Amino acid sequence: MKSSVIVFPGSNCDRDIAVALEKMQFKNTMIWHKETVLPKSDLIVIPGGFSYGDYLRSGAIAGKSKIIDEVIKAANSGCLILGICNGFQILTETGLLRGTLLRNKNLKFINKDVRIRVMNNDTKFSNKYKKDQILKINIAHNEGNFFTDRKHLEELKKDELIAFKYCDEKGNINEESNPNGSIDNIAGIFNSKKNILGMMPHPERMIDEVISNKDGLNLFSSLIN
Amino acid sequence: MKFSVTVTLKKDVLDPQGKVVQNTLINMGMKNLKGIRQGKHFEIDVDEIDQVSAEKKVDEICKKLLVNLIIEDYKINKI
Amino acid sequence: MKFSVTVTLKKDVLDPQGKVVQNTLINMGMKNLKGIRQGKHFEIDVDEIDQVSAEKKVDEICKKLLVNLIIEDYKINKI
Amino acid sequence: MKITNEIVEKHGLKPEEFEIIKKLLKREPNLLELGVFSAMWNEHCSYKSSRIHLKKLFTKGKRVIQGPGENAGVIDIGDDDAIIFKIESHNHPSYIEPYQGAATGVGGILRDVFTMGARPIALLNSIHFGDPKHPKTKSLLNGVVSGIGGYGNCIGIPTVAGETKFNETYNENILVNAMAVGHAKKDKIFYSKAKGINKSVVYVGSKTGRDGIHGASMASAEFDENSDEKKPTVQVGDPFTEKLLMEACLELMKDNSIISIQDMGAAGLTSSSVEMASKGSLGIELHLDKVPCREENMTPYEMMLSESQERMLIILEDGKENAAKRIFDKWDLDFVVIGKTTDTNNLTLKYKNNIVGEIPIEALASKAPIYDRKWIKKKPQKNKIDLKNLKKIKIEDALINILSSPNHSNKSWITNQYDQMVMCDTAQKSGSDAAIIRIHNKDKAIAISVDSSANYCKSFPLTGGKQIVCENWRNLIAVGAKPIAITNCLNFGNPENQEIMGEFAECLEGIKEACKFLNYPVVSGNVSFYNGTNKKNIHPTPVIGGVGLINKLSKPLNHKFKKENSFLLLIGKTFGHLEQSCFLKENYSIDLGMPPEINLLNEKNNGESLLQLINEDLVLSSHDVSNGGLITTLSEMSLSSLYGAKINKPKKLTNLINYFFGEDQARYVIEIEPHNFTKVEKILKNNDIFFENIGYTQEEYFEIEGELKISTKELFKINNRWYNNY
Ligand SMILES: Nc1ncnc2c1ncn2[C@@H]1O[C@H](COP(=O)(O)OP(=O)(O)O)[C@@H](O)[C@H]1O
Ligand SMILES: [Mg+2]
Repeated sequence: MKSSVIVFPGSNCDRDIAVALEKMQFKNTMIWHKETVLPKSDLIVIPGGFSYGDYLRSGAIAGKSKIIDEVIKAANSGCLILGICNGFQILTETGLLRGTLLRNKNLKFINKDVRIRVMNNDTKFSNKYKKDQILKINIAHNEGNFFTDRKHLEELKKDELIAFKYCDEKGNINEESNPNGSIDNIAGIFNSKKNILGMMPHPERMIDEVISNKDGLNLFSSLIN
Repeated sequence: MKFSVTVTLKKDVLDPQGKVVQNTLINMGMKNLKGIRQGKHFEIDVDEIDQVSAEKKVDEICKKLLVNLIIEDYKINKI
Repeated sequence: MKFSVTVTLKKDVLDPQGKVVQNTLINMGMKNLKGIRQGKHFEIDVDEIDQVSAEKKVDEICKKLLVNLIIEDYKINKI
Repeated sequence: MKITNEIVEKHGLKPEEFEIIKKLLKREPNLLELGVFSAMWNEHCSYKSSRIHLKKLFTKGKRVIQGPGENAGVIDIGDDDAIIFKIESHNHPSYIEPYQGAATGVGGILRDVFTMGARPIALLNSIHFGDPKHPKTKSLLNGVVSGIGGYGNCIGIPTVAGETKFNETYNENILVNAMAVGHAKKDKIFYSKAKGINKSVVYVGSKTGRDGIHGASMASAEFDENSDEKKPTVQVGDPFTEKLLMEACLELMKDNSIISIQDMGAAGLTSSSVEMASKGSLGIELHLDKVPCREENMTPYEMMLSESQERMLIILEDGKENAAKRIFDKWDLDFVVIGKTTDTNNLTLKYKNNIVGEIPIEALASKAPIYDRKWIKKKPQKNKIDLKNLKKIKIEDALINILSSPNHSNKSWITNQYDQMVMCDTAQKSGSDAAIIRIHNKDKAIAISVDSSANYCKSFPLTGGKQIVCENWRNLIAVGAKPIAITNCLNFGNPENQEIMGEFAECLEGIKEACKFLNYPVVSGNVSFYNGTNKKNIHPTPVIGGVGLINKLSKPLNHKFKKENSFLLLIGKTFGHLEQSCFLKENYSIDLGMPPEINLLNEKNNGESLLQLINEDLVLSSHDVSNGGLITTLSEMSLSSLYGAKINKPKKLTNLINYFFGEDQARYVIEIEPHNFTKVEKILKNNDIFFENIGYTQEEYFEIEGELKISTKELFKINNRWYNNY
């Protein structure tokens, strides 16, 4: 499987995601944002970080870059796209995913390990997880407060497009386990064709027991399947 | 020619910043505060002589980059 | 009574956001753009009937919380 | 323009110093030249009050590749790996504008590290605030923490450890010290010394604005009521540009284009160009028309003194300009050849084809004034505290008061605002004795910690100086690392005051003795004087940042209890020293007496023996005993894990308060498997180490035989209460 990681000025989880992909035997290429062609890939990852300093709106400026036109083309032809953290924000800015990510409800940057529940394991991104499995994953963001309109929310629920929800250690989805104010505790969503996943938590940070745990590994092994 | 642009969140979009600012002010003892919402403000200087075409340019800038039309409204004023 | 407050960076203070936005617009092919600076905008609704005292209240809010007087200037307008 | 006395004074120069300037130049300087002198001769850049004392520090060692004198210190951690690190203060700017002050402090120290060829891998900070009840404290704390986070998070370097303290001595003068640690290949380290004549001097990074003009002299003056007027000099940090600058520099460093490279920190273009020339015994000529400027009509004076952030100066090998420029173009950064090296030994400033300033480099550097300021020795304090004269307090209440005090509260309110995980090599985050950062793609790791003890240093600087080095050393040992070297940031009051100068001299003496005995050299550092307001000086607050090595990281060691029914051992002797303790401070607001004595021999033996136990895999968890004494240490091990402990009363009956709250040094608590006890005992006995078997771990409850019993969950809540309510 071939993967491409798009690197914007200010991306800073690009190396981390590359390490994770290579660990799972992806043939990975880093793509600088000024490039105008994408190598043929099975998976395109938009990594976390602060593209363009998060200035204006997080993800907004990266969303206007040339390479994004190529990403949109690839997405439309069915290529798998994964946006993590700032990558998720970029995907919403480009319109590949609907909804938006507002400031965290406490207006502070939040970095900690949270629990998320796998809501749908019948996708290319999550088939190695069990449904309702609880993962402990690190979040690190200023703007992770997912918001969307009623209609879209209904659609997300009806079509099982919610990938992960924030929960507590026992899997309960409630206000206390919602770190940033996201509507319905949503931590990650799919597009309607389920070839695009945007998520705020960082699975690439959870692939090594010495550093954290291995709860993120199955996302990548689902993809290589 | 200089313009100001204010960008505000649409009415039905949650405004976490405004909310926190409002709570803080109330905690600080500010009474009679009914509401506060936060937005962005830009000052744009374009090199044009014709106001109409200048304003068109600013509008384009807003649509193309400054504003996320899904969640935000904007207003342009000449200054 | 509603007021708008615009908060802008003082003249010689670096505006990293404005700088990046400006470069982006230029790269996107926007010509004739001479400059762009970013600030904040607030809409404040206070429960007062007297405009003078309402404005005083808003000014207090600005000084106490909304504005960093060391690097920012602000302007209040009735709307 | 005639230089009047008033102008000289405004530049922070004394009349005598102005006379020396005239002698060195053999004429009157013009305003630009005066500005350049003031930037180079102020305390911050010239170290005029501290230099003779700094010279005495212990700075050599087998692993030291570069000691003090460069942008940062460099140590050898085996194979082809080097670690580059330094700590720096940004106190005054952070008091004026906490967010930007703290942010640019982080930005500045990062440049010091990547300028030497290192990729930064960790950030730390030591921040000191006034009384939590002081009206300014809360917003200063908020601003500083979000500024540190804002910069580090954006640039993508994990902020992994630090310390946060409150004391009214910092009410009008907070301390913000930032430390950066980077990793480089041993044969790819870059220095600031210029070499060769007629080489291109290149300016890269952000444009120059009017920010921070006179920042360095501001950092070298006391605050007074008029400090507000100095406000417009505040610099705004741009972490995004710094990220680009860092990547561009690291990319350029891959080949052999760079002769010398230097960040523009305090005193900007002036100090960077003078430093490069001075180290290389060369001259340097700058064409100021070419300096990329952000504002219109900037004068040569403003360009030379601006402290705009995110800029660097590079001297390139011949013919490398174009290739280098392509790299900076890629990252959308300015790249301009603004001058060249010369054989004149002068700093020559040209503007619009005229020479607008010309000063011999040595007048700015080696001939800058050095002062042997008068200082007086601190007299030992005789106060002994007699517990009988104090209102009786239950052990449980005293413990709760400590654990819920601002200084001892759980700091996750702060650390959750820092990205601690980015780069995916953080094996131990903050909250433990030291952070552990794995070297990317390798088995080895470094441990890092910053420490200070201002109350000990205040009461007896010589002991305080020793103590901070020892405490820092202990923190690294406690996570299983071999301490290698330190950096230090010396935050003091007004050096023109003999008592303050005495605090400085004696703290430094203490630091030196401890470093020497522990073979723990200083490789970099920073001095910040004039911390105080209107003659009220802060407590002497030297901060030590230490780096240790873990050769093979299998499982990071920390202070959390791991299971029930393990044995708990206390290594080191307990005498029950209560003067200057947390117990007296938090329960009775008493801060009298001497700090606990330091016995360097015990310190070394206890630490090295513990390291031996850890290396033989005999330790489940470990924690050093510091502020708050044994009981605080034990309760921290408990509340951070799911396990409690049952602690025996001491066999040799001493007063329980002295036993549990005394702050005697060189002690650690370790958790071991019962079946390993004989092995552990043998090693400790062989090494002549005093230790006590003090109890065992158990489920849920933290308990002292017949004295107290609290659930670990309750302790956790108590420990988290303060920040959540602040
Ligand atoms: N307390 C100290 N201990 C050891 N070295 C110090 C100390 N203070 C300053 N130095 C050294 O003096 C040199 C100049 O420091 P500084 O002016 O802070 O550097 P920079 O200009 O890179 O910020 C550096 O090499 C620094 O490591
Ligand atoms: Mg430096």
